Amino acid sequence: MFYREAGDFKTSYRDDGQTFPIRLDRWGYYAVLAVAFLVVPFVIDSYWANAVLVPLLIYAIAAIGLNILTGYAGQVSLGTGGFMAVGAYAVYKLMTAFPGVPIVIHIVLAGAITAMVGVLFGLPSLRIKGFYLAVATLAAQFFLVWLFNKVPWFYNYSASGQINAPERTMFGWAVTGPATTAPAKYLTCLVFAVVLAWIARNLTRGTLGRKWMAIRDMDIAAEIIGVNPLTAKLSAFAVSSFFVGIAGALLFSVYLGAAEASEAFGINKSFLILFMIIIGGLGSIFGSFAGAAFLVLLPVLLKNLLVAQLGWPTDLAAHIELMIVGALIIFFLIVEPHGLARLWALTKEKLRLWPFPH
Amino acid sequence: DLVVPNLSYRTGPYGANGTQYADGFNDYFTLLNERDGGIGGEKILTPECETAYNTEKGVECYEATKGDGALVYNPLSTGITYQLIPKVSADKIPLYTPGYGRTSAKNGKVFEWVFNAPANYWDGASVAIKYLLEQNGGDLNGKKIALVYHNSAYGKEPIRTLQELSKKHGFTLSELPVDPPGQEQKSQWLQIRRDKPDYVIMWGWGVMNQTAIQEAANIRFPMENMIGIWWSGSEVDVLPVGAAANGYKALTFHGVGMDYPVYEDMKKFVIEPGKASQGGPHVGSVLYSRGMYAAVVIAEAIRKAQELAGTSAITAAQLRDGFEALDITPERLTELGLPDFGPEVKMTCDNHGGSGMSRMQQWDAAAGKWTLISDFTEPDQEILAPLILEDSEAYAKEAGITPRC
Amino acid sequence: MQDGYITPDGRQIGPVLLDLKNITLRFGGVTAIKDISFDIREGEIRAIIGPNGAGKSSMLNVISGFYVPQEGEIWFKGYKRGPMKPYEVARLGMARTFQNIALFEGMSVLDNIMTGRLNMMKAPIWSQALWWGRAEREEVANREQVEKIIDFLEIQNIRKTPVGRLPYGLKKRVELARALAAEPRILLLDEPMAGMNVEEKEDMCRFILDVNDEFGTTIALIEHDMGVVMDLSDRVVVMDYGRKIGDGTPDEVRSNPEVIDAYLGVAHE
Amino acid sequence: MLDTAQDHETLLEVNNIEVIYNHVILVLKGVSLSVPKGGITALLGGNGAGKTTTLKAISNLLHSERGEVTKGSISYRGAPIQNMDPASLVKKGVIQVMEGRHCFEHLTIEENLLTGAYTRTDGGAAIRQDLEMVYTYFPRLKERRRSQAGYTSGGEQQMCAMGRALMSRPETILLDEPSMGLAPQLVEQIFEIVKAVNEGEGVTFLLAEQNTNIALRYAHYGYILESGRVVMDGPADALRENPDVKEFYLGMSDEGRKSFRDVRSYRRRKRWLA
Amino acid sequence: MEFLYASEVLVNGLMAGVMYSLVALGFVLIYKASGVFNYAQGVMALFAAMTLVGIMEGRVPFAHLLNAAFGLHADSFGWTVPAALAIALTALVMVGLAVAIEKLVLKHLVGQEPIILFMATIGLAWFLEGLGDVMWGADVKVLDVGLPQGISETVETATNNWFGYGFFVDRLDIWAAVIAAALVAALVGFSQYTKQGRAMRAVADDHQAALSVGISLQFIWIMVWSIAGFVALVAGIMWGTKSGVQFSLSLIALKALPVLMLGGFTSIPGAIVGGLIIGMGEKLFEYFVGPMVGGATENWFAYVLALLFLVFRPQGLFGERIIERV
Ligand SMILES: Nc1ncnc2c1ncn2[C@@H]1O[C@H](COP(=O)(O)OP(=O)(O)OP(=O)(O)O)[C@@H](O)[C@H]1O
Ligand SMILES: Nc1ncnc2c1ncn2[C@@H]1O[C@H](COP(=O)(O)OP(=O)(O)OP(=O)(O)O)[C@@H](O)[C@H]1O
Ligand SMILES: [Mg+2]
Ligand SMILES: [Mg+2]
Repeated sequence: MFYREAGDFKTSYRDDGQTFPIRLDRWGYYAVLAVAFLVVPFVIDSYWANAVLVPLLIYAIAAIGLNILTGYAGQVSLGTGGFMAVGAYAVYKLMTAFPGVPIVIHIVLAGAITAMVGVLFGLPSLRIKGFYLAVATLAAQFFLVWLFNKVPWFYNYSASGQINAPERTMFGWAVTGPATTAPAKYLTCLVFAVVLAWIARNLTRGTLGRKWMAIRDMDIAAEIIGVNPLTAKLSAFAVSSFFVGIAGALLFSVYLGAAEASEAFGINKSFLILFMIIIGGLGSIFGSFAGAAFLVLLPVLLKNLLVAQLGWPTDLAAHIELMIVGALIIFFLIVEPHGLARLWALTKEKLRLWPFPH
Repeated sequence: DLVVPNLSYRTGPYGANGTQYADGFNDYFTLLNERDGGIGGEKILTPECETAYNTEKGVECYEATKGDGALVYNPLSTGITYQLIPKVSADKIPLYTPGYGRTSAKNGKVFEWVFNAPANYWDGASVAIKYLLEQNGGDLNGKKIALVYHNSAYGKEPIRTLQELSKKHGFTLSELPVDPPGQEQKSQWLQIRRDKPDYVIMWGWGVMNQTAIQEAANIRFPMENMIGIWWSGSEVDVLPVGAAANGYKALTFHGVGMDYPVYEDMKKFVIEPGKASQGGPHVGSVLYSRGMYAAVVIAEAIRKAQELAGTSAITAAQLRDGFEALDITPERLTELGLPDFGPEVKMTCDNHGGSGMSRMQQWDAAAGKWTLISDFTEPDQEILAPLILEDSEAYAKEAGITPRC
Repeated sequence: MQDGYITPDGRQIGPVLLDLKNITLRFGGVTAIKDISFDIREGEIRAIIGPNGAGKSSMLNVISGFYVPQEGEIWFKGYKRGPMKPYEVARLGMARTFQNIALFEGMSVLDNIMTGRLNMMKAPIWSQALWWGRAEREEVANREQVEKIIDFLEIQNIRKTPVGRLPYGLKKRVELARALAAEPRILLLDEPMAGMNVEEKEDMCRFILDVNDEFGTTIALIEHDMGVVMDLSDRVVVMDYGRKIGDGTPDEVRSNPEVIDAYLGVAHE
Repeated sequence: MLDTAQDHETLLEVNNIEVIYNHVILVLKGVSLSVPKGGITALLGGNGAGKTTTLKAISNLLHSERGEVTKGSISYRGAPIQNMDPASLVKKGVIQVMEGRHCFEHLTIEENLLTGAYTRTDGGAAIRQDLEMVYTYFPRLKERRRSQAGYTSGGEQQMCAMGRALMSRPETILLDEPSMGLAPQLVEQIFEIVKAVNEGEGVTFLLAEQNTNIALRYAHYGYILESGRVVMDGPADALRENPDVKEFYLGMSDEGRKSFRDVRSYRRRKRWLA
Repeated sequence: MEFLYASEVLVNGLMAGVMYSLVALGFVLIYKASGVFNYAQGVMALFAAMTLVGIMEGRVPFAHLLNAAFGLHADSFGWTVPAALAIALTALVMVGLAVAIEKLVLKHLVGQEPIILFMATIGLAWFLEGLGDVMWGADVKVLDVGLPQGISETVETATNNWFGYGFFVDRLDIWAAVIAAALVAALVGFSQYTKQGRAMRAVADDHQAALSVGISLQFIWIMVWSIAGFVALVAGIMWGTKSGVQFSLSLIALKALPVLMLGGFTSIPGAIVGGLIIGMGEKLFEYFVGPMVGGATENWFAYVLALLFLVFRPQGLFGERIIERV
């Protein structure tokens, strides 16, 4: 009843093209942002920051990145973990080589470096498609991790090959290193997530986004109507890797503080992020957040429920948690193959008709 | 109550190993609670949290449990340890990593909150070489030693030490990495078959161990010339290989089997009343014993801390003092019902790693058990000390730590 | 070749725009097109007809650069076209629709039509990322053009519908809209009226004629409805088994015995 | 030919069905049809009227497009078939030729035809024989029998889809736009085949067709759908004479067929239901 | 001598490749029959092997859960089952699993895009992994169905006589090669020359059209997943014998992927040829180049090798041509 677009007329094409054309949506969005920036930082504790919100935001960034590549441009990638590793190692090298430069610049540069690596590994996509490409991106995954493991220069010759994030500050606050407070971590990631989500939204609703979607939906037709597949695909790889690289850089420097390529950026990470975008919704920025939230929160919730509340043995709980998450994934796919974002959109569509059934 | 969280892993690729360790850890504290009413009158709680050997889950577990007044962490994962080192330093909670984790944490001047007695990886590497020296009348000149290692931070730990030792003793070292999980090791073992090294040292974990032992048996590499680090020397590693694994050797820094008086109490107070972790299927196994050993050291540190602080309800910071003043003598071990179970452990403000002693055990396939075949041996500190100093100082510089003590 | 040409019904038609010379196209053992030559003049409506499997669609694919013929030359606007990628051909001013609708199913009608204008939008990536400056201006300007086409084709009410949900006939219309959005010199239509009833065909004919009249767009048309072909086209090429069996005005073609034999079955009207 | 006046057993009965896609898009708003045994029934109507949806509702193929029948009932030979899976429906003798061909791309033309005979149990020889029959209907297919269907032309695929349905020796065929993309003489031929099969073997047809002209020439009875409702029905001959049908579906004005070039002003579609 | 060593590596690479192929075969079958890229194939192998061990050793399924829930101490029935019977029983369990998967998962996803189905199989993989552990416990299990292991002395003496250097070939690998050859022959016959095989390929192309000609997706899927379950059991037996039955067994799927990609997702012989090429390639690369770059190259090299092939043949060596038309 309250959810209406009637009476919400647009008088210019500019208004019509905005991100949230319906007023109610727009308000909701502003409210969420206000809470995220003005309320959460004051109430957050280190459990919520480290176990929930910071990983959620970082994974959301990675998911947006992968969503650009897979959801918008249709190139299935299983190399996300490897690209995150590039971001992490790039930021580590930059941080230790140029300690004076603000960390934010390092993080953005790490994204740029990852973008270049992404383009390199995107080249086969010009020939190889679909699942063949997905499997081919695994080559990037395994090769990159191997590289960071094998070449001591990347980990500054430390004995075990681990990298550790030294302390760096912004406006007098530590944002990396052990002294970082929960609000500082959270805000750093939040700013990146919001800005990047906004950029992703702009890119995907404009020319570049249409090129990507055209390639995704029917690459041959796209080429015949004038889309250059080379630039479209490679730009998708570049932008996507940029996002993923930043996520990797944040994951290492702000969230974990220490990392090792094969452990933190293994194949499981690639799958996890692919899960996020599919559960959340392919081709949807909102879905990237929803998917990340789902897969970060669900295990934590289940664990708390099964172990803390029901008092089950941890191993049994862990096995059953696997079963439940697996079953839920299947369940969600059956209910709505296009993810949480579509589920949300359909709910809204129904609300709009409400109280009429159709 | 005192809280000692058990960050365990009972699932995932290393679940089979993690389970046994976690059981030993739990059971010893259960024993103390049941028999003695805890330590100094305080019951010990060991809330368990599943990490699946995954660093992010490890962090989640750490955050979830640290609020409950956690006294010390023991995550049984080198990766998680690296993750937690900066965190425990900021939160001022001790981290106890016997036989794993960051080797240079031995330097207490830099790593105030991390303890890794009785032995670390480099100690292990050195003791293994020492053992081989002994076998060869003190001379390894011209011998060929191959290192088969888990291609990860953990597996790479001994390389530097072994390289230094090879310079000192004149053996040649060849390094053969195995990508985890490591079910396919044909290339590595064909290389060994071709190069015919005199000895193979193995730094594996999980399925890699048994595959390596199986492959060694397949190419008829003499088992007694193959030495595993302590993480490559448990029943799960040799049992699947069967009789062919007979004679395989591995390091250990604690005793094995149930021939210790403590098990009488264990049976009486824990196992028979049905209080054993998971019903006690692994009691007495190598990894179980190691979990128990970690619990013994922590319990002793708690006792020491209570003594120093004059209160039974100690804090994490007081426990650090307890660790730094810890001295587990052979007599004390006997008192605990564990005669000769481990080496003497003595930690100080600058030495968080103890003596570094470990010993050799050998698998007897027919009897289905490990037998100890050497005494506790000291590592070659001459080589190790500078390495540890170098690595820890580099870390201090990177992290901006001013050494203490 | 003369410049300018007058059709029998008195319409003035321009010089040769597209000239196909001795095209041969083979797929493994199948020869889809055998040594065919014909031209398309500026501003005319040129129909290509022939039985199923004659090679008509393949011909369009050759023109739009998707298939590369083994032999033959293609001249466009007086220049011989070298080997080109399809998207380069599109940029020369060719747009087309497809026999098996090739819309971007995941996008809305509006976005689909906007893809037709991609080559006119050249804002740099940073401008797009920030949605500021050139990108925004271009977006609005092109949107206005697209809205004109939407009005023209009377599809205002489905503007925001995902094309996957549209019925067949409307999809064809959206495809036409997308092709028109590119403002092509030459428009290639592959069975634009298949699956439509008479009334809808009339609408489509209207659109095609109007495009041709108003913008002077040259049109190449494949269609099986003889009524439409005979009424609309200025000249007709007839293909059969990859060969050209007729070329001329509708009336000439209609009375060509070989064409009647191979295709029409009966003399048409 | 079946005489429409004669009273015939109703084979397929669609009773006031409603179809919703994706739980929100209401497409059919109460469609009822009855298809007599041995007849050819035509389903006419413009783009988006709901012809395809009706046929898919009958053959139970809506499910995979996230559509469902929410009201009404469908019965075949008096027994409800709404919840039957499509495969059992084919075993019962109802087969559909889908809109847009849907050949199996990677199978050759011949393999495509053979999958049509999947449910048959009357032995290889009979199947061979029918294969030859299809090849005589569509000689073009015989030429291309070893090609992968994905690489054949649009019309060839349409023939393949038709042939595939014939191979199953059904009792009832639901044909969705059989003439689409076919050359004129083939269109005639397809309808001749329909007629021959109908008369020779008593196969019942329900066909959705845009080409109203030819459909009404061959059908016995017709339904006209618009926006998800049946707006008119009647014997084919009667429909052909109806002035509205003449104007909107047959493109005839009083002076007979007029040229497409002469339709100078867009005509607004007249709706039976406002 | 150097040449002989290299040949030994090559022979062993081929053998290792056969082991990968066994896993890849399961993928191919399901892909061929439903266009589904079944990520759960590795976990199915693990699950099958666990079940086999569980049955052979007479373990009580769900013992841990039951014990935790009802305070029981049930672990074992106290009997052992002979290998052949246990294998038959496990095959039955895999058929049951196929039925359950069809009923609970696939049926509801008819006509969805491949990536959605792929995702569902990952969900399935997680579920099965959890289920396997809850049912049979997460400990390392020893699997011994009587397959021989260790160096084949026949080959060693023979090669020693011929070349003066005894080759190492594992007897288990020889068995794997024999079994793989038999499987492939049977499966190729089935998919190319039978009606069900043709129906299976039709389903892979177009679910809706297959339904419309009366092919029962349900039947085809249950059939194919059962066969794939059986193939998984075979792979599980071989790999389980080689390195014990435990979690990591499911990760062999990652070794099968490059094989699949190289051979073509839709080709049964491709799975074998792909396996041979990958096995040989990665072992030779590790042997010649590995020592120069620090080793452990096999994982990525397998993928890079497959990638190189794909650049020239985007559908893999034997895969069906990817139809690109407008
Ligand atoms: N990519 C290809 N590979 C192999 N054969 C092809 C290919 N494209 C077309 N053909 C064959 O070439 C011939 C001509 O096909 P085309 O699609 O051009 O026919 P058409 O004239 O458009 O027919 P229709 O009216 O049925 O659409 C057909 O026999 C077809 O099978
Ligand atoms: N999968 C779908 N999801 C949502 N809406 C759909 C879907 N399929 C069809 N529709 C809608 O249902 C209505 C009827 O479509 P249908 O395909 O049945 O029409 P039709 O009469 O067959 O038209 P045509 O002659 O163009 O084939 C259309 O308005 C269409 O938008
Ligand atoms: Mg065509
Ligand atoms: Mg239709």
